[in-house]
Amino acid sequence: MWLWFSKLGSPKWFYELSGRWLPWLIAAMTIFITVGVIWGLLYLPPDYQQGYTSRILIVHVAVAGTSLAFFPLMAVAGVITMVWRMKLADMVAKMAAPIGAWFSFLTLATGSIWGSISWGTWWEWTDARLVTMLFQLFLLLGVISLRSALEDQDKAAKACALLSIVGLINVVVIKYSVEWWNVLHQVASPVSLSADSPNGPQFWIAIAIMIVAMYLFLSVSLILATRNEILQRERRSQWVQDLVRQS
Amino acid sequence: MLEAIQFSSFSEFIHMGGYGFKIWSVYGLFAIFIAANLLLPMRKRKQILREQKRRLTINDEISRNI
Amino acid sequence: MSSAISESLRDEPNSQAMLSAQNLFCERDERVLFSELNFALDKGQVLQVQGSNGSGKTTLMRILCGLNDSYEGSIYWHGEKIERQTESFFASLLYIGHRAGVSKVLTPIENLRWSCSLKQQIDDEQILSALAEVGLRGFEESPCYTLSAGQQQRVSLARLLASPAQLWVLDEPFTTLDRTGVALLEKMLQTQAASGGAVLVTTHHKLDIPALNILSLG
Amino acid sequence: MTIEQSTIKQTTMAAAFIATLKRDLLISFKKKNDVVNPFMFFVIVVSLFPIGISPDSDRLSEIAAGVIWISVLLASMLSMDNLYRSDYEDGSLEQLLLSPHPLFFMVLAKNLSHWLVSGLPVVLISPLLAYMLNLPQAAYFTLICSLLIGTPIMSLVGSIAVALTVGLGSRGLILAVITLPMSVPVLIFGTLSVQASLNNTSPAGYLALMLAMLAVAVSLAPLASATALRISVN
Repeated sequence: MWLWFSKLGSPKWFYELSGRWLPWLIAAMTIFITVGVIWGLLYLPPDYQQGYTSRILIVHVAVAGTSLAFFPLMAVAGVITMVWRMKLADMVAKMAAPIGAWFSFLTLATGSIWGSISWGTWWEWTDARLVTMLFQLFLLLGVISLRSALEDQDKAAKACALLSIVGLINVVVIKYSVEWWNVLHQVASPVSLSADSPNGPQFWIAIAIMIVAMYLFLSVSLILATRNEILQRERRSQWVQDLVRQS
Repeated sequence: MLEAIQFSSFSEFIHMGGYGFKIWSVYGLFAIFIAANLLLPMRKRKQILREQKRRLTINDEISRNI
Repeated sequence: MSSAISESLRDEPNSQAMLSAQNLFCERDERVLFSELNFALDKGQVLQVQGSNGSGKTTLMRILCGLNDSYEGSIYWHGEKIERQTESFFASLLYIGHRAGVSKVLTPIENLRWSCSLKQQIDDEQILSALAEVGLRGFEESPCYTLSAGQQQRVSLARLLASPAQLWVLDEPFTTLDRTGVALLEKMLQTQAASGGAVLVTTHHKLDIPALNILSLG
Repeated sequence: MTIEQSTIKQTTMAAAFIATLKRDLLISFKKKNDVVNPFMFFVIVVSLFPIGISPDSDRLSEIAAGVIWISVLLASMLSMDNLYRSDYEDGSLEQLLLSPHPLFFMVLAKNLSHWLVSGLPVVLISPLLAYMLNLPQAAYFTLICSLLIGTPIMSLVGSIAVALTVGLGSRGLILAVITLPMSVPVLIFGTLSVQASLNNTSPAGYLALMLAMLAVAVSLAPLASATALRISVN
């Protein structure tokens, strides 16, 4: 009963529901991104310590914060795939991995541009967050390459589900060990990306807006990609064929 | 609203206290990132629909001929 | 789609039957291999699964012995679902697949010592007599890479003799065997059925066994 | 003769564990290449570092611990590939999966045997290589301890990735891409502990942390490997 429900019911249900939500999500995302970017570029006062670099920080912190959501997301989807064999969960997990890699990459890129101004170097091993992000990117690439290596879809779904769960545990362990590693390598620690430096409320509001914007963007891009995947995997079902005929 | 803008001239806005290039490239990357993750799936969707439609019409024709 | 041996199974699992399947459905790469497949296998029976290439014989065998779980429907072992009693099910099951399960670097006796002791206690006497019975006397101590494919298959057949099990699941066991090997295996199947065991076997070979049932796929 | 459950003497879990361990050790003993090659690889990689970086003994002593740890990592990954592959190819893996005993312990037996033939020899030779890299005497004991704890963790964690990729025809570098990022924590604490004893502080804390990691790995990794094997054989 459950199997039948999850197998046949869910993708269609998700497709229709997401179709109804998508315009609203896109509208909200556009508003938040526009407000965030305009605020950041025009209204954010220069920080007395960091000058204009806080404009980079609002993008960087928002993207970084959102990219931390990917492994938990994929691990939860993985548990659902393995326990309830829900195909939809696997589709979401499959599409999330490349988006997550994009997010991690952008975090690294913006982080190192920020670092080039604040630290005077493009890469700093003593920043635990960037190092963790680098390894998160590697782990995500591992999941993606495992997915593309396995031809059998069912097998790929389960294998990637398991690897995502293991990966989540790993990211957490890596995060703490890298932090520890940094504390102990008493290199003159540069200004960290955290809230150590005094920033005005303007800065925090900008960051909050950008974080909401990024989560909205994450959902929109993930939904768009998942809908494509549904169309492909369910192409033999009647409802997709009807939909294709109407288009 | 306008008073709150942190820049007095357009060139100062571009310049951003000497870090203009780096700050703008961050926003540029950000824009590319967002555009790519929205436009690529949309294009792919069109491609999928077109391909499946073609396959369906071929199938329909085959079944009509039979 | 597929012939059902016992139609009465549809509603209730047959608690008498050793192994029974209800409403099995399996789809692979978006192709339905079988659906609404029902059958029962009882003590003393040999069930031959037939079907053309690609009809899902191997998949069915792997599903039935718990190696593959991408199916829907229920499989019962003595009237109870196999997922609930994997341990006792695995303990009374012997499976021989396309790949013999024989390590090439080990000798037949070393191979059997391991694979039998996964299930039951066994001593070398039993292994040696089983190897002799399948015609491998004199090869006990030679590494398996020196043996032919048919001889390696015989090593895995020796497992059937060395450690008795209620259910044998054999996937194409005849392919590499020569004529005497085929006769030997047929005799083994009969003995297994006569002694109250059951056999599931896929083969294109025409079996000459009294207690034979046939299940056709595809 | 009738076949009834009661007439069959089932093996105990311990007996099946020992049988699997013995079998794997026997196979390693017969296929010496699989054991010797990773070991040789380790020794060669370590000896390439002084040539690539500098023969200066002060600089070498600084990087010695890291070099040994990374080489151990690479060697263990290389030897890993054989862990389930031949069993998968000859069908023995199916037999293992159909054992009535928990797959957890069967996997643990295979991991233990793998560590005994590939991890332990590397640990034992490491003092010699540490001497060649001019590692200060004070750190020898810590290095060996950290390797003794760290190599089984790598075997256990790597086993998951091997199990996931065992059915792939062309694995290529995918195993490395999956495994290497996972070994970061072990690498960090392994080198930190050696560093600590070089600085005349106690490495006990790091070693204890690594022991904790080993305990977690022993209790969780075989579970993941077992699940991965069932997926791969499916």
